[in-house]
Formats: sequence, structure tokens, C-alpha cells
Amino acid sequence: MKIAVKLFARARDLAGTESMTVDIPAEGTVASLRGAMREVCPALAPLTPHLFVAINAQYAGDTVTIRPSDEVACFPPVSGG
Amino acid sequence: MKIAVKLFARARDLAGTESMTVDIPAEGTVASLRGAMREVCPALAPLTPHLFVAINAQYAGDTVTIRPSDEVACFPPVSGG
Amino acid sequence: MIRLTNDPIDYAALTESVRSNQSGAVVLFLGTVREMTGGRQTVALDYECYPAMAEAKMQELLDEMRTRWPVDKAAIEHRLGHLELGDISVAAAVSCPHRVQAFEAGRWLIDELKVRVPIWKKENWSDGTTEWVHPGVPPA
Amino acid sequence: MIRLTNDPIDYAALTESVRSNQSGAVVLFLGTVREMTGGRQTVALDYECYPAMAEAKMQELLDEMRTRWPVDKAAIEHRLGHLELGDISVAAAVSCPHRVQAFEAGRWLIDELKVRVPIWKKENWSDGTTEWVHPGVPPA
Repeated sequence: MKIAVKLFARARDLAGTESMTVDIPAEGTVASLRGAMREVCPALAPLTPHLFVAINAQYAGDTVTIRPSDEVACFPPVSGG
Repeated sequence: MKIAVKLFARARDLAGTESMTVDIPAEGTVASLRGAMREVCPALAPLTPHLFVAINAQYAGDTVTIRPSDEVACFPPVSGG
Repeated sequence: MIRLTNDPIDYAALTESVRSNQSGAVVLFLGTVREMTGGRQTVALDYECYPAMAEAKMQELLDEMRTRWPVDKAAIEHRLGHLELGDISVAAAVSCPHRVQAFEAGRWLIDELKVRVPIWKKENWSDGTTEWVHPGVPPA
Repeated sequence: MIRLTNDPIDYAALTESVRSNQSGAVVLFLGTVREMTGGRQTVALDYECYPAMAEAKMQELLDEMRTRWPVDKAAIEHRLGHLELGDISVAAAVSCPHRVQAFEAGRWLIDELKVRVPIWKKENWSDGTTEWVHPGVPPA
């Protein structure tokens, strides 16, 4: 299934886009999303170990399953305040 | 020497005056001031163990000597804020 | 900046007075007149002070605070006289480079103000009685 | 009250929104744009966020705070976009019955905001370079 991933801050700058589309298996997990992103966008490599994934506005660990309707985002550590 | 003692809050209310005058020996200490106040104003008795003495706007212990020109005040525990 | 006043406290002006490009953190504390205390209802408070000593002690607190934390700017204002429910009795503002310093310094400042500065409040209870508040002293 | 805004933060309005007759203590924290960081000079910051998640996380913080302290009212406002030196980037206000609670809750709130809420700042250094701030990540 095709998943649109919103990108923010340095992740967006490195990828050169606010949203990238990756293809993962049905019932794919956050881990498979991370793998697909690495393949589609090697420019994100320096950030890879630091990226967070959020599903429907909640932080999601690698074992969380992604559904086609989910809103998915990926970003480096936050620095608000 | 005669010393005017400013009074505040419940001490003033119990004494019924904003300033009482007490007579203490030359070179008298805060301890002698406390004794003289007890004699002059028995109404202060309930507060006696709790009263602070300030000399020239600084808290003063019982051994501090009072000079004729000092500004002397006496008051119960503070509750600002 | 230190101030004793009979007028309502303008805490925004106080806060502006401590802002600085050198500081990333400002902490403001407001003490306000609370209705309920230990199950009793307050209708108003009256504050009085020993003015010269209160100002000297507040300045001493600001000076001492600077020996403990890297305070950029600080200000205290305390209101006197008759205060209604919700009124602001005290405002203390501190700016520091970083937030942990500002929180620690601000808390220390108001904690110490409450034990050192000669200001007293009188409760006006809803039953019509009044009572000076003197911590550690049994009620009259 | 939670708000993300591109406009200057009106922290007095925010503070008024948390005042209450049931609370004796209000703590306000302001984060402001500091000029010097680790010997480097900032001329401006740019903030961006993931809006839906940032609002959800800020609400989660307010809810969780109430399980830890007896918070009466609380509010957070975070500014986005281009901020100059001294500008306020975030304001958080908390009211509680007593001051220790208000200081602890206020400090927890801003500490947690800085690690959980998806907002990012980009440094505009005085040497003309820019740099996203991502704690724990080596500079690009």
C-alpha cells in the first residue's frame, strides 16, 4: 500500500519535500516504513537513527502496524519552547 | 534611655498603639528591651515568645546592644506573599 | 525593581521590566487572594508592612538571589491595604539564561519573601471575624 | 487553553485566563529568544510545527499535569514563524491552590513540552548560517 509521510524540519529539508510517498506491504509496520523511506530517500541517512514516526498524531514504535487510512509523519527530535 | 518601639499587626492591636516607649539601661540589649516591654505592656504576653525585634531594619538577636539613635521595631511572624 | 503599593499590581509591566535578550527564560509568580483556606471562607485580606524594613529585606533577597543563580533581571511588587478575592497580593518576576535557573530562583525568592519580609496579612473570614496571620502563633 | 499562533503572544491575556478565586498561586513561564548560546550569536529563530499533533500533545500535557498536581486552570501558547531577539516563543501559565504545586506543575509542563510536542526551531546565526535544532543529533 502507498503511504504518504509528512516530513518536518531537517528531515523535510534533506528530503527536499514536505511529503514523500513510500510503498509498504499491507499490514506493514513502522519498521517496514523506516526501511522503505531509507530506500526511497538516501538523503535522509544522516538522520535515520534519530527519526521519530507518528501515526495519527501519536508517537509510534517500530512494531506498530500501519493502516491505509493512517496519517503518518516522520521527524527528528523536537526543539520547541 | 527611652526607646520608641514600633509595633505591627497583632502586636500593635494587642498593645493598642503603633509605638510604645520603654526605658532601658544605657548599653541595654534586645533582651532588656523585651523585659521592659513585658512590664510596660502585659497585654503583649500571648505573643511574647513569638515576637521578633528589628534594629535599623535588621532582625536582631537578644544579645544585640541598642543605641539611643536606633530605630527599633517589634512584630510577630510575617505573612506576606 | 522593588515596590510596595496600595494600587492593583500591573504584573505585565513588572514582567516587561525583566525581559532581556540575554535571557531565554522568564518566570513570573503571582500570589492571589484565595477564597478557601483549610475549610474556612475568606472574603478579603488586609495587608500591612513595616515599609523601610520591607524594602530593605526585598532588596536583600534580590542581592542574595544573584549569589545563588545567574539572574539577569528581577523585580518584586507587593500590594498593601484591602484586597478582595482574586486580587494579586504579590508579583515576583525573574529572568535567567535558562529555565531551570529561572524556576529555582523564582521559587526561592517567593519562599524567602514569605519568611523574611515584614509584611502581614489579616484574614477577613466569611463569619465576620478578622484574624492576623502569624505562622506558628496560636490564634488569639 | 491551547494555542499555536503566528502573532506575538499576549501573555497577560493568557495569565488572566488562569486566574481564579480558588487558587492562591499563578506561575507563568515565558521562553524568549536569547542572543547567546554556547558562545554563538543568534539573530533570529524560525519555528515550525506539525499542527494537529502539536495541539494534541499540548492537550495531553495539560490532562496529564492534572493527574499529578491539583491544577485549577492552565494554558499554553506557542508562537510559530520568524522570531527576533527577545521575542516570546512560548508562554505557559498554571494556577493552583498553593505555590509549591504551581511551581512544580509549571516546570513539569515546560520540561515536557520541550521533549514531546512536535515543534522545531531553526537557528539563524550571526555568521549567516542557519541550523535546525534537533537535540541529540549531530549538526548537519
